[in-house]
Amino acid sequence: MILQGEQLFHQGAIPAGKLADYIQQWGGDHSTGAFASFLGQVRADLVNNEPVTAIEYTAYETMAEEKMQEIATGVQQQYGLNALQVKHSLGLVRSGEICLMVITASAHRKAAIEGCNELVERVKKELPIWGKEITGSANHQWKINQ
Amino acid sequence: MILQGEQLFHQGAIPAGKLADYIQQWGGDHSTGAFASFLGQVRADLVNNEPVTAIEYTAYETMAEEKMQEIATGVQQQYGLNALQVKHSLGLVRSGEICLMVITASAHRKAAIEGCNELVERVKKELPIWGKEITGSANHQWKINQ
Amino acid sequence: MTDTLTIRCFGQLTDILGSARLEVPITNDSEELMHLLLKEYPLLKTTRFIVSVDRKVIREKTVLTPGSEIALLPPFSGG
Amino acid sequence: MTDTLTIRCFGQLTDILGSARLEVPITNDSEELMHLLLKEYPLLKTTRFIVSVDRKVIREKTVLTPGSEIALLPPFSGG
Repeated sequence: MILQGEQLFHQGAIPAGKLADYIQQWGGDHSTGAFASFLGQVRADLVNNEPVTAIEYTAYETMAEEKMQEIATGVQQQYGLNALQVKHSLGLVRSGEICLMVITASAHRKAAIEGCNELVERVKKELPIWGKEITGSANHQWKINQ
Repeated sequence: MILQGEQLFHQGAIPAGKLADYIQQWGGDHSTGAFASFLGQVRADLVNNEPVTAIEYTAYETMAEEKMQEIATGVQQQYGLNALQVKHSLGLVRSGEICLMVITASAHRKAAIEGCNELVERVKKELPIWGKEITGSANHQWKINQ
Repeated sequence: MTDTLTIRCFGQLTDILGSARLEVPITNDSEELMHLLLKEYPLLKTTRFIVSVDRKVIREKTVLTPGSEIALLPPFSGG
Repeated sequence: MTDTLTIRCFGQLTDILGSARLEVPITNDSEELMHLLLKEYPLLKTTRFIVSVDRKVIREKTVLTPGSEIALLPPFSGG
Protein backbone atom coordinates (compact mmCIF):
# COMPACT_ATOMS: atom_id res chain seq x y z
CA MET A 1 0.00 0.00 0.00
CA ILE A 2 2.98 2.35 0.51
CA LEU A 3 2.64 5.45 -1.63
CA GLN A 4 0.58 3.30 -4.01
CA GLY A 5 3.04 3.94 -6.82
CA GLU A 6 1.92 7.56 -6.81
CA GLN A 7 4.28 10.48 -7.24
CA LEU A 8 5.40 12.43 -4.18
CA PHE A 9 5.02 15.75 -5.94
CA HIS A 10 1.85 17.62 -6.81
CA GLN A 11 1.95 20.66 -9.10
CA GLY A 12 0.64 23.67 -7.14
CA ALA A 13 -1.62 23.61 -4.06
CA ILE A 14 -2.93 20.27 -2.79
CA PRO A 15 -6.77 20.09 -2.68
CA ALA A 16 -8.09 19.23 0.82
CA GLY A 17 -10.45 16.72 -0.77
CA LYS A 18 -7.49 14.42 -1.55
CA LEU A 19 -7.41 13.51 2.14
CA ALA A 20 -10.98 12.23 2.05
CA ASP A 21 -10.23 10.27 -1.14
CA TYR A 22 -7.47 8.25 0.57
CA ILE A 23 -9.57 7.64 3.67
CA GLN A 24 -12.50 6.36 1.62
CA GLN A 25 -10.20 4.17 -0.44
CA TRP A 26 -8.35 2.73 2.58
CA GLY A 27 -11.53 2.27 4.62
CA GLY A 28 -12.07 -0.94 2.67
CA ASP A 29 -9.42 -2.49 4.95
CA HIS A 30 -11.54 -3.43 7.98
CA SER A 31 -8.46 -4.11 10.10
CA THR A 32 -7.81 -0.35 10.06
CA GLY A 33 -9.10 1.45 13.16
CA ALA A 34 -7.24 4.76 12.96
CA PHE A 35 -6.24 7.37 10.41
CA ALA A 36 -3.90 10.22 11.35
CA SER A 37 -3.18 13.10 9.04
CA PHE A 38 -1.20 16.29 8.86
CA LEU A 39 -1.63 19.16 6.42
CA GLY A 40 0.85 22.01 6.07
CA GLN A 41 -0.53 25.32 4.82
CA VAL A 42 1.37 28.41 3.61
CA ARG A 43 1.10 31.14 6.25
CA ALA A 44 1.02 34.87 5.53
CA ASP A 45 4.02 35.47 7.84
CA LEU A 46 5.67 38.87 7.75
CA VAL A 47 9.00 39.03 5.88
CA ASN A 48 10.63 42.47 6.07
CA ASN A 49 7.26 43.85 7.20
CA GLU A 50 5.41 42.45 4.20
CA PRO A 51 3.12 39.40 4.34
CA VAL A 52 4.15 36.29 2.42
CA THR A 53 1.70 35.93 -0.47
CA ALA A 54 3.01 32.58 -1.72
CA ILE A 55 5.86 30.07 -1.50
CA GLU A 56 7.45 28.75 -4.66
CA TYR A 57 8.70 25.20 -4.13
CA THR A 58 11.50 23.61 -6.10
CA ALA A 59 13.08 20.22 -5.51
CA TYR A 60 15.76 17.81 -6.58
CA GLU A 61 12.91 15.63 -7.71
CA THR A 62 14.59 12.31 -8.48
CA MET A 63 16.55 12.36 -5.22
CA ALA A 64 13.44 13.36 -3.23
CA GLU A 65 11.37 10.53 -4.72
CA GLU A 66 14.08 7.97 -3.90
CA LYS A 67 14.52 9.28 -0.36
CA MET A 68 10.75 9.34 0.18
CA GLN A 69 10.49 5.67 -0.80
CA GLU A 70 13.23 4.82 1.70
CA ILE A 71 11.53 6.84 4.48
CA ALA A 72 8.10 5.36 3.69
CA THR A 73 9.38 1.78 3.79
CA GLY A 74 11.16 2.38 7.10
CA VAL A 75 8.24 4.12 8.80
CA GLN A 76 5.71 1.60 7.50
CA GLN A 77 7.70 -1.27 8.99
CA GLN A 78 8.65 0.50 12.22
CA TYR A 79 5.06 1.41 13.11
CA GLY A 80 3.21 -1.43 11.37
CA LEU A 81 1.10 0.87 9.23
CA ASN A 82 -1.61 -0.50 6.93
CA ALA A 83 -1.13 2.41 4.52
CA LEU A 84 0.56 5.78 4.21
CA GLN A 85 0.72 8.60 1.71
CA VAL A 86 2.80 11.80 1.42
CA LYS A 87 2.19 14.56 -1.12
CA HIS A 88 4.28 17.74 -1.44
CA SER A 89 3.65 20.71 -3.70
CA LEU A 90 5.98 21.95 -6.44
CA GLY A 91 5.68 25.44 -7.90
CA LEU A 92 3.58 28.25 -6.50
CA VAL A 93 1.35 27.75 -3.43
CA ARG A 94 -0.49 30.85 -2.15
CA SER A 95 -0.97 31.63 1.54
CA GLY A 96 -4.03 29.80 2.82
CA GLU A 97 -3.33 26.88 0.46
CA ILE A 98 -1.98 23.43 1.29
CA CYS A 99 1.62 22.49 0.43
CA LEU A 100 2.08 19.20 2.36
CA MET A 101 -0.24 16.27 3.06
CA VAL A 102 0.71 13.24 5.19
CA ILE A 103 -1.74 10.47 6.07
CA THR A 104 -1.35 7.10 7.79
CA ALA A 105 -3.69 4.18 8.51
CA SER A 106 -3.20 1.57 11.22
CA ALA A 107 -5.12 -0.84 13.45
CA HIS A 108 -4.65 1.36 16.53
CA ARG A 109 -4.29 5.09 17.10
CA LYS A 110 -0.80 5.11 18.63
CA ALA A 111 0.90 3.70 15.51
CA ALA A 112 -1.09 5.90 13.11
CA ILE A 113 -0.34 9.10 15.09
CA GLU A 114 3.33 8.39 15.79
CA GLY A 115 3.95 7.19 12.23
CA CYS A 116 2.35 10.36 10.86
CA ASN A 117 4.48 12.60 13.10
CA GLU A 118 7.66 10.80 12.12
CA LEU A 119 6.83 11.20 8.43
CA VAL A 120 6.21 14.95 8.85
CA GLU A 121 9.52 15.44 10.67
CA ARG A 122 11.52 13.41 8.16
CA VAL A 123 9.90 15.04 5.11
CA LYS A 124 10.90 18.46 6.43
CA LYS A 125 14.43 17.40 7.43
CA GLU A 126 15.46 14.89 4.78
CA LEU A 127 13.80 15.71 1.46
CA PRO A 128 15.72 18.01 -0.92
CA ILE A 129 12.95 20.59 -1.32
CA TRP A 130 13.30 24.37 -1.12
CA GLY A 131 10.70 27.05 -0.50
CA LYS A 132 11.11 30.62 -1.73
CA GLU A 133 8.88 32.98 0.26
CA ILE A 134 7.37 35.62 -1.99
CA THR A 135 6.01 38.95 -0.79
CA GLY A 136 3.91 41.53 -2.59
CA SER A 137 6.73 43.70 -3.84
CA ALA A 138 8.38 41.06 -6.01
CA ASN A 139 10.88 40.46 -3.21
CA HIS A 140 11.62 37.02 -1.87
CA GLN A 141 13.63 35.19 0.75
CA TRP A 142 14.45 31.52 1.05
CA LYS A 143 12.41 29.71 3.69
CA ILE A 144 14.29 28.36 6.73
CA ASN A 145 12.95 25.25 8.50
CA GLN A 146 13.06 25.49 12.30
CA MET B 1 -13.95 29.09 16.46
CA ILE B 2 -14.25 26.24 19.02
CA LEU B 3 -16.77 23.64 17.86
CA GLN B 4 -18.43 26.47 15.95
CA GLY B 5 -21.68 25.96 17.85
CA GLU B 6 -22.03 22.58 16.15
CA GLN B 7 -23.24 19.47 17.89
CA LEU B 8 -20.72 16.89 19.07
CA PHE B 9 -22.88 14.01 17.88
CA HIS B 10 -23.51 12.82 14.37
CA GLN B 11 -26.20 10.23 13.63
CA GLY B 12 -24.52 7.16 12.09
CA ALA B 13 -21.16 7.02 10.29
CA ILE B 14 -19.22 10.27 9.76
CA PRO B 15 -18.49 10.98 6.06
CA ALA B 16 -14.74 11.41 5.38
CA GLY B 17 -15.55 14.48 3.29
CA LYS B 18 -16.43 16.42 6.46
CA LEU B 19 -12.72 16.68 7.19
CA ALA B 20 -12.05 18.45 3.90
CA ASP B 21 -14.98 20.79 4.58
CA TYR B 22 -13.46 22.06 7.84
CA ILE B 23 -10.00 22.44 6.29
CA GLN B 24 -11.37 24.45 3.39
CA GLN B 25 -13.42 26.61 5.74
CA TRP B 26 -10.54 27.21 8.19
CA GLY B 27 -7.98 27.79 5.42
CA GLY B 28 -9.31 31.33 5.19
CA ASP B 29 -7.27 32.05 8.34
CA HIS B 30 -3.84 32.78 6.83
CA SER B 31 -2.16 32.62 10.23
CA THR B 32 -2.84 28.85 10.21
CA GLY B 33 0.12 26.77 9.04
CA ALA B 34 -0.86 23.31 10.27
CA PHE B 35 -3.91 21.05 10.47
CA ALA B 36 -3.77 17.77 12.38
CA SER B 37 -6.57 15.26 12.29
CA PHE B 38 -7.52 11.89 13.65
CA LEU B 39 -10.26 9.57 12.41
CA GLY B 40 -11.42 6.50 14.30
CA GLN B 41 -12.91 3.68 12.23
CA VAL B 42 -14.84 0.59 13.39
CA ARG B 43 -12.61 -2.47 13.00
CA ALA B 44 -13.87 -5.98 12.19
CA ASP B 45 -12.17 -7.40 15.31
CA LEU B 46 -13.01 -10.94 16.32
CA VAL B 47 -15.37 -11.27 19.31
CA ASN B 48 -15.94 -14.90 20.32
CA ASN B 49 -14.54 -15.92 16.93
CA GLU B 50 -16.98 -13.77 14.99
CA PRO B 51 -16.02 -10.49 13.30
CA VAL B 52 -17.60 -7.29 14.59
CA THR B 53 -19.99 -6.08 11.88
CA ALA B 54 -20.91 -2.80 13.58
CA ILE B 55 -20.77 -0.81 16.81
CA GLU B 56 -23.92 0.77 18.17
CA TYR B 57 -23.07 3.95 20.08
CA THR B 58 -25.21 5.43 22.83
CA ALA B 59 -24.36 8.40 25.04
CA TYR B 60 -25.48 10.53 27.93
CA GLU B 61 -25.81 13.27 25.36
CA THR B 62 -26.34 16.39 27.47
CA MET B 63 -23.47 15.48 29.80
CA ALA B 64 -21.19 14.63 26.86
CA GLU B 65 -21.91 17.95 25.14
CA GLU B 66 -21.16 19.90 28.33
CA LYS B 67 -17.97 17.96 29.00
CA MET B 68 -16.84 18.37 25.38
CA GLN B 69 -17.21 22.15 25.62
CA GLU B 70 -15.08 22.14 28.77
CA ILE B 71 -12.40 19.95 27.13
CA ALA B 72 -12.41 22.03 23.94
CA THR B 73 -11.99 25.31 25.81
CA GLY B 74 -9.13 23.89 27.89
CA VAL B 75 -7.26 22.34 24.96
CA GLN B 76 -7.77 25.40 22.75
CA GLN B 77 -6.20 27.64 25.39
CA GLN B 78 -3.45 25.23 26.43
CA TYR B 79 -2.16 24.71 22.87
CA GLY B 80 -3.14 28.06 21.33
CA LEU B 81 -5.24 26.49 18.58
CA ASN B 82 -6.85 28.62 15.88
CA ALA B 83 -9.72 26.14 15.53
CA LEU B 84 -10.78 22.65 16.56
CA GLN B 85 -13.67 20.31 15.91
CA VAL B 86 -14.76 16.95 17.36
CA LYS B 87 -17.54 14.77 15.95
CA HIS B 88 -18.65 11.41 17.40
CA SER B 89 -21.20 9.01 15.99
CA LEU B 90 -24.42 7.93 17.68
CA GLY B 91 -26.31 4.82 16.62
CA LEU B 92 -25.04 2.15 14.25
CA VAL B 93 -21.62 2.44 12.57
CA ARG B 94 -20.55 -0.51 10.40
CA SER B 95 -16.99 -1.83 10.28
CA GLY B 96 -14.97 0.18 7.77
CA GLU B 97 -16.97 3.32 8.66
CA ILE B 98 -15.84 6.35 10.68
CA CYS B 99 -17.11 6.88 14.24
CA LEU B 100 -14.81 9.68 15.50
CA MET B 101 -13.33 12.76 13.84
CA VAL B 102 -10.95 15.21 15.55
CA ILE B 103 -9.29 18.12 13.77
CA THR B 104 -7.18 21.04 14.93
CA ALA B 105 -5.69 24.11 13.26
CA SER B 106 -2.73 26.11 14.53
CA ALA B 107 0.10 28.36 13.37
CA HIS B 108 2.72 25.62 13.84
CA ARG B 109 2.67 21.84 13.63
CA LYS B 110 3.60 21.03 17.23
CA ALA B 111 0.51 22.70 18.73
CA ALA B 112 -1.85 21.26 16.11
CA ILE B 113 -0.51 17.70 16.54
CA GLU B 114 -0.30 17.72 20.34
CA GLY B 115 -3.69 19.40 20.69
CA CYS B 116 -5.24 16.79 18.39
CA ASN B 117 -3.74 13.91 20.37
CA GLU B 118 -4.91 15.35 23.68
CA LEU B 119 -8.45 15.73 22.32
CA VAL B 120 -8.50 12.10 21.12
CA GLU B 121 -7.31 10.81 24.50
CA ARG B 122 -9.76 12.93 26.46
CA VAL B 123 -12.73 12.11 24.21
CA LYS B 124 -12.11 8.40 24.78
CA LYS B 125 -11.53 8.74 28.54
CA GLU B 126 -13.90 11.48 29.63
CA LEU B 127 -17.00 11.49 27.42
CA PRO B 128 -19.98 9.37 28.59
CA ILE B 129 -20.30 7.33 25.39
CA TRP B 130 -20.72 3.57 25.10
CA GLY B 131 -20.10 1.23 22.20
CA LYS B 132 -21.91 -2.10 21.81
CA GLU B 133 -19.95 -4.40 19.50
CA ILE B 134 -22.31 -6.35 17.26
CA THR B 135 -21.40 -9.60 15.53
CA GLY B 136 -23.22 -11.48 12.79
CA SER B 137 -25.24 -13.81 15.01
CA ALA B 138 -27.21 -11.10 16.82
CA ASN B 139 -24.78 -11.38 19.70
CA HIS B 140 -23.07 -8.37 21.21
CA GLN B 141 -20.53 -7.35 23.81
CA TRP B 142 -19.83 -3.95 25.28
CA LYS B 143 -16.67 -2.33 23.97
CA ILE B 144 -13.79 -1.79 26.41
CA ASN B 145 -11.39 1.12 25.86
CA GLN B 146 -7.74 0.21 26.44
CA MET C 1 -42.25 18.26 44.29
CA THR C 2 -42.01 14.51 43.99
CA ASP C 3 -40.95 11.99 46.58
CA THR C 4 -39.01 9.77 44.19
CA LEU C 5 -35.70 10.02 42.35
CA THR C 6 -35.38 8.88 38.75
CA ILE C 7 -31.99 7.44 37.94
CA ARG C 8 -30.75 7.08 34.38
CA CYS C 9 -28.66 4.06 33.41
CA PHE C 10 -26.35 3.72 30.42
CA GLY C 11 -24.29 1.19 28.48
CA GLN C 12 -24.14 -2.36 29.81
CA LEU C 13 -26.22 -1.32 32.85
CA THR C 14 -29.28 -1.16 30.60
CA ASP C 15 -28.64 -4.83 29.72
CA ILE C 16 -27.96 -5.87 33.29
CA LEU C 17 -30.98 -4.08 34.77
CA GLY C 18 -33.25 -4.51 31.74
CA SER C 19 -34.09 -0.81 31.92
CA ALA C 20 -32.65 2.64 31.25
CA ARG C 21 -34.42 4.22 34.24
CA LEU C 22 -34.78 3.23 37.90
CA GLU C 23 -37.18 4.82 40.38
CA VAL C 24 -36.38 4.90 44.10
CA PRO C 25 -37.75 6.84 47.09
CA ILE C 26 -35.88 10.08 47.64
CA THR C 27 -32.78 10.00 49.85
CA ASN C 28 -30.82 12.85 51.46
CA ASP C 29 -27.54 12.22 49.76
CA SER C 30 -25.65 10.05 47.30
CA GLU C 31 -24.35 7.61 49.93
CA GLU C 32 -27.85 6.80 51.16
CA LEU C 33 -28.91 6.43 47.55
CA MET C 34 -26.16 3.89 46.86
CA HIS C 35 -27.14 1.78 49.86
CA LEU C 36 -30.74 1.79 48.70
CA LEU C 37 -29.89 1.03 45.08
CA LEU C 38 -27.60 -1.88 45.88
CA LYS C 39 -30.31 -3.36 48.14
CA GLU C 40 -33.10 -2.94 45.59
CA TYR C 41 -30.99 -3.85 42.54
CA PRO C 42 -28.33 -6.36 43.68
CA LEU C 43 -27.31 -6.88 40.03
CA LEU C 44 -25.59 -3.50 40.29
CA LYS C 45 -22.88 -5.26 42.31
CA THR C 46 -21.90 -7.26 39.21
CA THR C 47 -20.41 -4.33 37.30
CA ARG C 48 -18.30 -1.22 37.75
CA PHE C 49 -19.90 2.19 37.41
CA ILE C 50 -19.54 5.79 38.55
CA VAL C 51 -22.30 8.24 39.50
CA SER C 52 -23.08 11.66 38.06
CA VAL C 53 -25.29 14.33 39.59
CA ASP C 54 -26.44 17.15 37.34
CA ARG C 55 -24.10 15.91 34.59
CA LYS C 56 -20.94 16.02 36.76
CA VAL C 57 -19.19 12.88 37.99
CA ILE C 58 -19.26 12.87 41.82
CA ARG C 59 -16.44 11.41 43.88
CA GLU C 60 -17.73 12.37 47.35
CA LYS C 61 -21.00 12.38 49.29
CA THR C 62 -23.36 14.79 47.53
CA VAL C 63 -26.66 16.24 48.74
CA LEU C 64 -29.64 15.27 46.57
CA THR C 65 -32.92 17.06 45.91
CA PRO C 66 -35.99 15.85 44.02
CA GLY C 67 -34.70 17.84 41.02
CA SER C 68 -31.25 16.18 40.98
CA GLU C 69 -30.36 14.59 37.64
CA ILE C 70 -28.71 11.31 38.66
CA ALA C 71 -27.06 8.77 36.37
CA LEU C 72 -25.10 5.51 36.70
CA LEU C 73 -22.24 5.34 34.21
CA PRO C 74 -20.28 2.17 33.37
CA PRO C 75 -16.75 2.61 31.95
CA PHE C 76 -16.82 4.88 28.89
CA SER C 77 -16.02 3.30 25.54
CA GLY C 78 -16.40 6.02 22.95
CA GLY C 79 -14.11 6.44 19.96
CA MET D 1 33.24 9.88 -22.12
CA THR D 2 33.48 13.56 -21.27
CA ASP D 3 36.25 15.42 -19.50
CA THR D 4 33.93 17.72 -17.51
CA LEU D 5 31.58 17.31 -14.58
CA THR D 6 28.17 18.99 -14.56
CA ILE D 7 27.06 20.04 -11.10
CA ARG D 8 23.44 20.83 -10.31
CA CYS D 9 22.61 23.64 -7.88
CA PHE D 10 19.34 24.14 -5.96
CA GLY D 11 17.51 26.63 -3.76
CA GLN D 12 19.32 29.83 -2.84
CA LEU D 13 22.46 28.60 -4.65
CA THR D 14 20.71 29.29 -7.96
CA ASP D 15 20.29 32.92 -6.82
CA ILE D 16 23.85 33.23 -5.52
CA LEU D 17 25.48 31.67 -8.58
CA GLY D 18 22.95 32.92 -11.12
CA SER D 19 22.72 29.41 -12.56
CA ALA D 20 21.34 25.95 -11.80
CA ARG D 21 24.30 24.18 -13.42
CA LEU D 22 28.08 24.54 -13.12
CA GLU D 23 30.66 22.91 -15.39
CA VAL D 24 34.15 22.09 -14.16
CA PRO D 25 37.00 19.87 -15.42
CA ILE D 26 36.76 16.36 -14.06
CA THR D 27 38.46 15.58 -10.73
CA ASN D 28 39.29 12.27 -9.10
CA ASP D 29 37.19 12.70 -6.00
CA SER D 30 34.81 14.96 -4.12
CA GLU D 31 37.55 16.68 -2.08
CA GLU D 32 39.41 17.77 -5.19
CA LEU D 33 36.10 18.91 -6.66
CA MET D 34 35.35 21.12 -3.64
CA HIS D 35 38.78 22.81 -3.84
CA LEU D 36 38.20 23.51 -7.51
CA LEU D 37 34.63 24.76 -7.05
CA LEU D 38 35.51 27.13 -4.20
CA LYS D 39 38.34 28.56 -6.29
CA GLU D 40 36.22 28.98 -9.44
CA TYR D 41 33.05 30.10 -7.63
CA PRO D 42 34.12 31.95 -4.47
CA LEU D 43 30.48 32.96 -3.85
CA LEU D 44 29.95 29.36 -2.69
CA LYS D 45 31.77 30.34 0.51
CA THR D 46 28.89 32.67 1.40
CA THR D 47 26.34 29.93 2.11
CA ARG D 48 26.00 26.52 3.70
CA PHE D 49 25.40 23.48 1.51
CA ILE D 50 25.92 19.74 1.41
CA VAL D 51 26.92 17.59 -1.58
CA SER D 52 25.13 14.62 -3.10
CA VAL D 53 26.58 12.08 -5.52
CA ASP D 54 24.13 9.87 -7.41
CA ARG D 55 21.28 11.22 -5.27
CA LYS D 56 22.88 10.29 -1.92
CA VAL D 57 24.28 12.87 0.47
CA ILE D 58 28.00 12.24 0.91
CA ARG D 59 29.82 12.86 4.19
CA GLU D 60 33.26 11.53 3.22
CA LYS D 61 35.65 11.67 0.29
CA THR D 62 33.96 9.98 -2.66
CA VAL D 63 35.46 8.83 -5.97
CA LEU D 64 33.96 10.59 -8.99
CA THR D 65 33.55 9.42 -12.59
CA PRO D 66 32.35 11.36 -15.64
CA GLY D 67 28.93 9.78 -15.11
CA SER D 68 28.59 10.90 -11.47
CA GLU D 69 25.42 12.90 -10.77
CA ILE D 70 26.67 15.67 -8.47
CA ALA D 71 24.53 18.30 -6.74
CA LEU D 72 25.04 21.13 -4.22
CA LEU D 73 22.16 21.31 -1.74
CA PRO D 74 21.52 24.24 0.61
CA PRO D 75 19.51 23.55 3.82
CA PHE D 76 16.20 21.88 2.96
CA SER D 77 13.03 23.88 3.58
CA GLY D 78 10.15 21.72 2.39
CA GLY D 79 6.81 21.49 4.18
